[in-house]
Amino acid sequence: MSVASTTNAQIDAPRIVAVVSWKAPIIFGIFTVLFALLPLLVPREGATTFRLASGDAFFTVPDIVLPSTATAWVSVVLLAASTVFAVFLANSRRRTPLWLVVVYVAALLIGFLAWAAAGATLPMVGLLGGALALATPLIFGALGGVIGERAGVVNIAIEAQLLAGAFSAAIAASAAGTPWAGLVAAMGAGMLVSLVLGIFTITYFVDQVIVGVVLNVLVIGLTTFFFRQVLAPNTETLNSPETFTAFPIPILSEIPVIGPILFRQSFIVYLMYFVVALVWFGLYRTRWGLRLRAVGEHPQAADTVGIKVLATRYRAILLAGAVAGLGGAFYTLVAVPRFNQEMTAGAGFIALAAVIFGQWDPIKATLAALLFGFATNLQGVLSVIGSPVPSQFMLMLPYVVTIFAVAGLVGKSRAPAADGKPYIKS
Amino acid sequence: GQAPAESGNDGGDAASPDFLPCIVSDEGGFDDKSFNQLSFEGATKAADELGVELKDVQSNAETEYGPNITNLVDENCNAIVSVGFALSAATVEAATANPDVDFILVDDAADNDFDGKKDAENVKPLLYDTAQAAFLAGYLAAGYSESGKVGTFGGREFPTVTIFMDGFKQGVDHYNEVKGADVQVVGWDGTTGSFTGGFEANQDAKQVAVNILDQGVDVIFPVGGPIYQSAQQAIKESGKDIALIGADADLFETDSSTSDIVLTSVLKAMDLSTYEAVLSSGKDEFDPEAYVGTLENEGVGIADLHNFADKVDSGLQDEVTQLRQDIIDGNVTVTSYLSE
Amino acid sequence: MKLELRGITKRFGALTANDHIDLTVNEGEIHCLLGENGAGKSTLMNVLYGLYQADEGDILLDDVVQQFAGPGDAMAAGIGMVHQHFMLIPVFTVAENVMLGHEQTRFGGRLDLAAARARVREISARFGFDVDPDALVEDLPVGLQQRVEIIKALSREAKVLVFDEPTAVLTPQETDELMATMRQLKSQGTSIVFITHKLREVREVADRITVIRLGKVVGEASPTASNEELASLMVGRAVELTVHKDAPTLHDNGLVVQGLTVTDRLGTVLVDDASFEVRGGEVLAIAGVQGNGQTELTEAIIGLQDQVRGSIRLDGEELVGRSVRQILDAGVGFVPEDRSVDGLVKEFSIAENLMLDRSFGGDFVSAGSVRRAALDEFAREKIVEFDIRTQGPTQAAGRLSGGNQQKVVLARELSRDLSLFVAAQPTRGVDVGSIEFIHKRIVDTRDAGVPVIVISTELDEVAALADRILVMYRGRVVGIVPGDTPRDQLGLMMAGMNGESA
Amino acid sequence: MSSAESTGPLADPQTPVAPSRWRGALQQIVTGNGIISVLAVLIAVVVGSIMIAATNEDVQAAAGYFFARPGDMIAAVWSSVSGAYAALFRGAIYNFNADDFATGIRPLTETLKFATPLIAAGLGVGLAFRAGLFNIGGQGQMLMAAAAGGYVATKIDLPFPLHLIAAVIAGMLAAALWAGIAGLLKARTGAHEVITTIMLNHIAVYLLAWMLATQGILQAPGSNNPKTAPMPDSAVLPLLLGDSYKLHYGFLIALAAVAFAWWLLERSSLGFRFRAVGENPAAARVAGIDVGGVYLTVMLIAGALVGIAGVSQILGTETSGFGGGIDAGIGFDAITVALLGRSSPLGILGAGLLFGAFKTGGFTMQSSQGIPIEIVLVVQSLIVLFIAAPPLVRAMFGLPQPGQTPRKKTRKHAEPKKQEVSA
Ligand SMILES: Nc1ncnc2c1ncn2[C@@H]1O[C@H](COP(=O)(O)OP(=O)(O)OP(=O)(O)O)[C@@H](O)[C@H]1O
Ligand SMILES: Nc1ncnc2c1ncn2[C@@H]1O[C@H](COP(=O)(O)OP(=O)(O)OP(=O)(O)O)[C@@H](O)[C@H]1O
Ligand SMILES: [Mg+2]
Ligand SMILES: [Mg+2]
Repeated sequence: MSVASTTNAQIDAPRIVAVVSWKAPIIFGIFTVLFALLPLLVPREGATTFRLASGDAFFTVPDIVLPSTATAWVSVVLLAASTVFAVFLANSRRRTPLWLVVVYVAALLIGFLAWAAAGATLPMVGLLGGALALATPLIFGALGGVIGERAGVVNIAIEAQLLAGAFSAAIAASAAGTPWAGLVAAMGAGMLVSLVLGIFTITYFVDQVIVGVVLNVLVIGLTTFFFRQVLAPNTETLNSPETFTAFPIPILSEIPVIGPILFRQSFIVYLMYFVVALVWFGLYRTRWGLRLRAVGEHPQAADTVGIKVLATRYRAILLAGAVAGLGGAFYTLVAVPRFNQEMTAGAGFIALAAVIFGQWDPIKATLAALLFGFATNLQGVLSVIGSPVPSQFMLMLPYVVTIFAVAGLVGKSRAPAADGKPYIKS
Repeated sequence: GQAPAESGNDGGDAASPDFLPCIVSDEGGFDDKSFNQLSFEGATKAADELGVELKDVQSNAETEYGPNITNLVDENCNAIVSVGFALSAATVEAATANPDVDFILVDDAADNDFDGKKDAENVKPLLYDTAQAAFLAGYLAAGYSESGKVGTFGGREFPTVTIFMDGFKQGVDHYNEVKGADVQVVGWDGTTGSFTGGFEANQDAKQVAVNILDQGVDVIFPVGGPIYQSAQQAIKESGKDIALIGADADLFETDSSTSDIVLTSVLKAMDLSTYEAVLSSGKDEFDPEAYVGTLENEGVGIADLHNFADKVDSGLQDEVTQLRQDIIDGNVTVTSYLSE
Repeated sequence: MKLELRGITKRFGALTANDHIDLTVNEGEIHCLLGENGAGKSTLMNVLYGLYQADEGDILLDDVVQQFAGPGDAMAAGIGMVHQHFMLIPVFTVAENVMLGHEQTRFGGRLDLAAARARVREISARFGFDVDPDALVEDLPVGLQQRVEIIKALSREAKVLVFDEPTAVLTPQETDELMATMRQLKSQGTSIVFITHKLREVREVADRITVIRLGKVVGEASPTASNEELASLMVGRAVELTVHKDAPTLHDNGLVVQGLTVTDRLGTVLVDDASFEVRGGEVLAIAGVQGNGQTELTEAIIGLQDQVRGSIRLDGEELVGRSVRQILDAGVGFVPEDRSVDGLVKEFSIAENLMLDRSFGGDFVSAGSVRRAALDEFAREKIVEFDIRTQGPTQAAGRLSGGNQQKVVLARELSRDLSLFVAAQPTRGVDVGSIEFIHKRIVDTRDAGVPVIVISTELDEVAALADRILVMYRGRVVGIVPGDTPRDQLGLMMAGMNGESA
Repeated sequence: MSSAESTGPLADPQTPVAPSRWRGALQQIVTGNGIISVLAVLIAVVVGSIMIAATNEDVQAAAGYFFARPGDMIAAVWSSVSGAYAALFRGAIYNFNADDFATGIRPLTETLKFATPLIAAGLGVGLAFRAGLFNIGGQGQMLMAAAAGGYVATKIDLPFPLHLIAAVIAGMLAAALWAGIAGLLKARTGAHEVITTIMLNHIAVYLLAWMLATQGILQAPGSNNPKTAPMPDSAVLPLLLGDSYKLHYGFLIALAAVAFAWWLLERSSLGFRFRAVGENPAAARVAGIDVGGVYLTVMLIAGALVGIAGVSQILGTETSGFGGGIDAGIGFDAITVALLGRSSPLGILGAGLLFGAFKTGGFTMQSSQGIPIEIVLVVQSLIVLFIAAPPLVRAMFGLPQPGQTPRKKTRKHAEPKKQEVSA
């Protein structure tokens, strides 16, 4: 390059000016007002106990007791202050820093919990540990979705893979008498669903959304059929799987607060940690991942450097199916030792939402699933310790939280460029 | 295998020309570990005894009840069992149009205009005042509990579900009153409580159970078909000595895997009443009068303690027996939407 | 390495894109392929590169017949290709793009990015490129993306390199540098196939020239042949290469832009305090290397940018803050730079594309319904007027060749009452014959008293159309110079040198 | 969603404003796609037959002594399978066991009744598809329509046609607003409609459950069950063919909706903008179309169409009151209907009728032959899958792929992305 243009390119870094964004202050304001209404309209008496210890921990952690109403009002003040600060920043054309968002969310959460759990004890370990367990099948499903979509294959059939996984895990574990067999069978079932998806979409270019939607119906039909015809009459032999029970990891599980949450779970949860890390590592750090992402972004470019696009896609969705199948296994090898018809109850669609919410990234999708799990368990815990809100509204909580999170926090996200498009080569 | 004799047998109709009992499920299907299954068992037993085939259809959605019942009428069913309050309107409609067919409606009064009378002559409503039985279970649980906390949760907030939870709570309250104790009920306060949002036994349901166990209860009473399996798994994982109370059927009998933890079960004898209703229809003795299962007529009840017989103080056992009699005699009143 | 193609034939359904083509490229030779759009040049190269399978014919390297099942085989045999449409993954870094397909890994299957970075730096140093291995490709200007493509090919030690229209998006300086690189490669014994439409370049660098028309080799030419000779060999008729235009008659109406600053959502300044005016009856050409704010400038005029400060007044009326639709209604005609993304709905018919920005009322809509008869008639008229080669108004626009797609967009924008006409890269991807036509229409528009802004990276085009030239660099207006400014000076300005000092 | 014509009939983008649309459609059927559809149905029917035979008790019994008397087994298979499909036909089209034509044709009217909500909801999903939005929220939209329509019907007193109209409009409006939330969020914040519509489904389920359990809102007065009172006669959709058939005016509304959607998409300027945004939002924006506004408008109209499904359920099909499951999975079936109908109103009409027939026939299969109802689901989904993949069907039956030379080169006109020339 000429001297002129190169040096200029070095010197003239793009100039940055501040852009006013009123999004954060507005959202802060809305939530502050909404939250302030709670203690105002429904004042609650008593103190809230945040119990950090788990029943039989080695180290005892003292409970934290906060006066409900006072804490709620302190939160309101904090929220209002954050809002004012955000307005000030926006006014002086500065962006809302991440720490302010964190402070805001923390204040909101603590204030809400103190208000909602007035006069009761909040088992924090149970709350968070349960959230993790609830999120586990969603995380597996979402990881399956991420792998597939990163390779350019939209997978609406996560629900089918979860259900098929749960179904075959139950049978295999019952028949073989060991949950390990169930795990393998679940992966196989997930892969089978993927294979059908692949044959139709990769080899025969059928619209990926159609095939996904139809596979869900097909698998619901098939599993319900076999459940009623075969499993229900033979519950003892075919539908009583051995389960993976919680298995505390020595030492790690003794870490105060964190230990009981993260390390007193069942094997599949540990497997989940491993798979999340592995998928992240695989996607971003290995040759396999580089090629897979290339195929999902620009299959023709991948083709021109000698990457077999279709084979890469097949391998990706088969792996995705195996991962999603593991999530299915959670239903019958951890949650309950029984397959029931349609027992996944739409979790595959929540996982799909987590894929998009998580911007097609394994870690972010995991966080999205965890958020959902947390909101679900929060409503569970609050309804158990007695909440004044009708149960139906409590049950809405995770879905409402997700909508707010998607609309408020992330907004537009970019899918892999070739996601959903068949690769047709001359 | 051995080939049977050649004589023609082409399906059910040849076997029994005169009586055809039929049953239609609600959305749960006949494998729901709950009222569909029990009613199905009762109807099957009656059909076997009558030596006829039972025709069964399952519904997958609310809009399928009407067509399913109509189709059964078209198949010339003589008695049709509809399971669940949700089928009430469709059943009444079909009954009005087909006065010759006997209809048996489980869990509903067939009174859709709420005038206190059922809306069609040929419908026999089967109702169960399970609050009475759950009352006993609540009393028993309160007495059994060492932690002073007992728990309950439901599938969805339906009256047929909350009636169990309500009775259970009244039983505990009664215990507190009599004994001056302070046993708490977690998961139901008489108006709102913990629900899983569906009848699927999965992690969501299990987590609700776990959250209740986290509050330190040592007896838990899940109400809603297979969700007891979730509670069972939660108990197993807690590693603690927690007792389970079953709903509908005697869990000890229907699911042997629970035998170590099931304290008792609140019985709702749908199998029995359905059996009797179908049988009477088959014998041309159909009595469309509404049936209300109570402790007195043993349409509801509390199961044997089985493995827990020696874990529960015998004095408490006697008190429960006495309480049962007191309820029957009207000395103790249990309120529920059926008793109003 | 010597490359020989013998009797290559490639058919797409009924269309024979390559018809028994023979071509020989000797070791250390730069061989130019010439031909109008759709002549079959890229197809031939794709066959060579293993992307397409030839229906007939052989590929020989050093006189050995090759069997390429895919690009992998071709690469292994020593063939590298810089594609006409970059085969780069936009969201990958330079190093990742370069290593893709022949990655080195370390323990545990980890990608050896360090090695890839080193390789990129090494090749960059060898050819004097300045490419940051860790930059995301989508953030790079096209000129640099081009270099990434070259590094990609070189990193595989290609002995035969195919350059398919690499200069279409480069500045004159960058083009010169590329030619220097090609000569350097040639001196190291690399055989090069070079495809371009710019005859100047051909004569400058080619050792031999082969001309293809309608899928057949129509002849060889020597680098000493004149532009006119080469053009008529390509098109098969005489082509007029210069546009006739009279001196401008300036009117009072026009566009006045003052202190225009455009930023993206993160606050990066894309257009930096630009001020200029265009009067009715003149063509202002905006020159600059792609990615220096021209696109954002035009988008700001049409209302597509939302972080805009400053003022844009058309015939005295402020446009900033108005919606795209209001601006279109004010009589602004706009030909977007990327017609396949922004200009056309490919699945729509030609007729539908012609009413794309007129669906709110006017001639084609009454009572909420589309007046299909009127639209159809209009489309037929325009097809004739703009010489759109198509089977009819219902043909999907995506099935047209590039030049014809461009004519559809022009037909749409030029058939309204205009108070301003903005055309970005109006002849990109268009063959010599159509360029002639499009340039003429633009000049006609100017002569009708409409202010015209033409954005072009192509200096020949700028020279042909401009009454005045505005040069942009890094979002700033470097200078506004007369239309006959020498291209050397323009080139320097495009690289950021101030007009006076250059 | 997909490119190029090689993806089969389902993904084949519409070629709008084609004067020879009808002739084209006809031609398509004759030149092979018709055959493919028949073969697709055949494959699905074979799979269904296997499942039917396998669950049939007589077949199971005969299989036990297959080697002793194979004829029994074959006879049993034949009788179970033919009985099943005969029942399907009897239940869905014409009951040949009936005494007279008037009774015999009743199944067909039932099919139309069941097709009604499928068509309406399919239109809602299909319309959104055409604007590039994936509306998975049919369930929630139907439930909200039922809630609002049910409220107006049971809580407000009005004379006959007025009451009905008010209830229908209330339902459509509620569904439109519910879908509009997703549209607004998409337009304003870019929140992906797949996420928001899924979440809104769940929220609607619980919201309706609460209303149904609350006296004074939807719960029948004096009742404890989560169910409404019966709809008053003044708000009920009249029967279309007299008292002996249950087909109601909802079907006509659905037909009107088809006509409206057809006009909207194929003829109106608004629909033109919808399609432009659906095919290429970038070009639409440059052409002055407010893309966000289109997203909102499309979702509002799509919601209203789905709302028709909701009100036709409560005011026509289930007039004796409804509970929380009134959507009956139609919101999801509608996706398949829309896709099978290629998101074109007439296609959706056809697909809705087909699915209605399956649903209706399925009841008879179950009640008269004891066939598990899930088999219908399986057969249905297999049909959709195979119809969508003509090359696969051709391969399975060894038919030649259309107009092409041997393998590998068969899949042509990829129009490889960005193939278009640039000089
Ligand atoms: N995959 C394909 N399917 C069908 N036709 C094709 C395909 N690729 C190219 N063509 C057609 O083959 C012909 C030759 O195209 P090609 O891309 O080789 O032209 P070119 O000479 O490279 O033109 P340009 O100068 O515009 O790059 C054109 O008519 C084009 O439309
Ligand atoms: N992918 C494709 N599939 C089908 N037909 C195509 C495809 N690409 C191009 N065509 C058709 O092939 C024909 C030739 O296209 P080509 O690109 O060669 O045109 P052209 O003569 O170069 O036009 P122009 O001079 O405007 O660039 C056109 O009629 C076009 O419609
Ligand atoms: Mg009555
Ligand atoms: Mg080319």
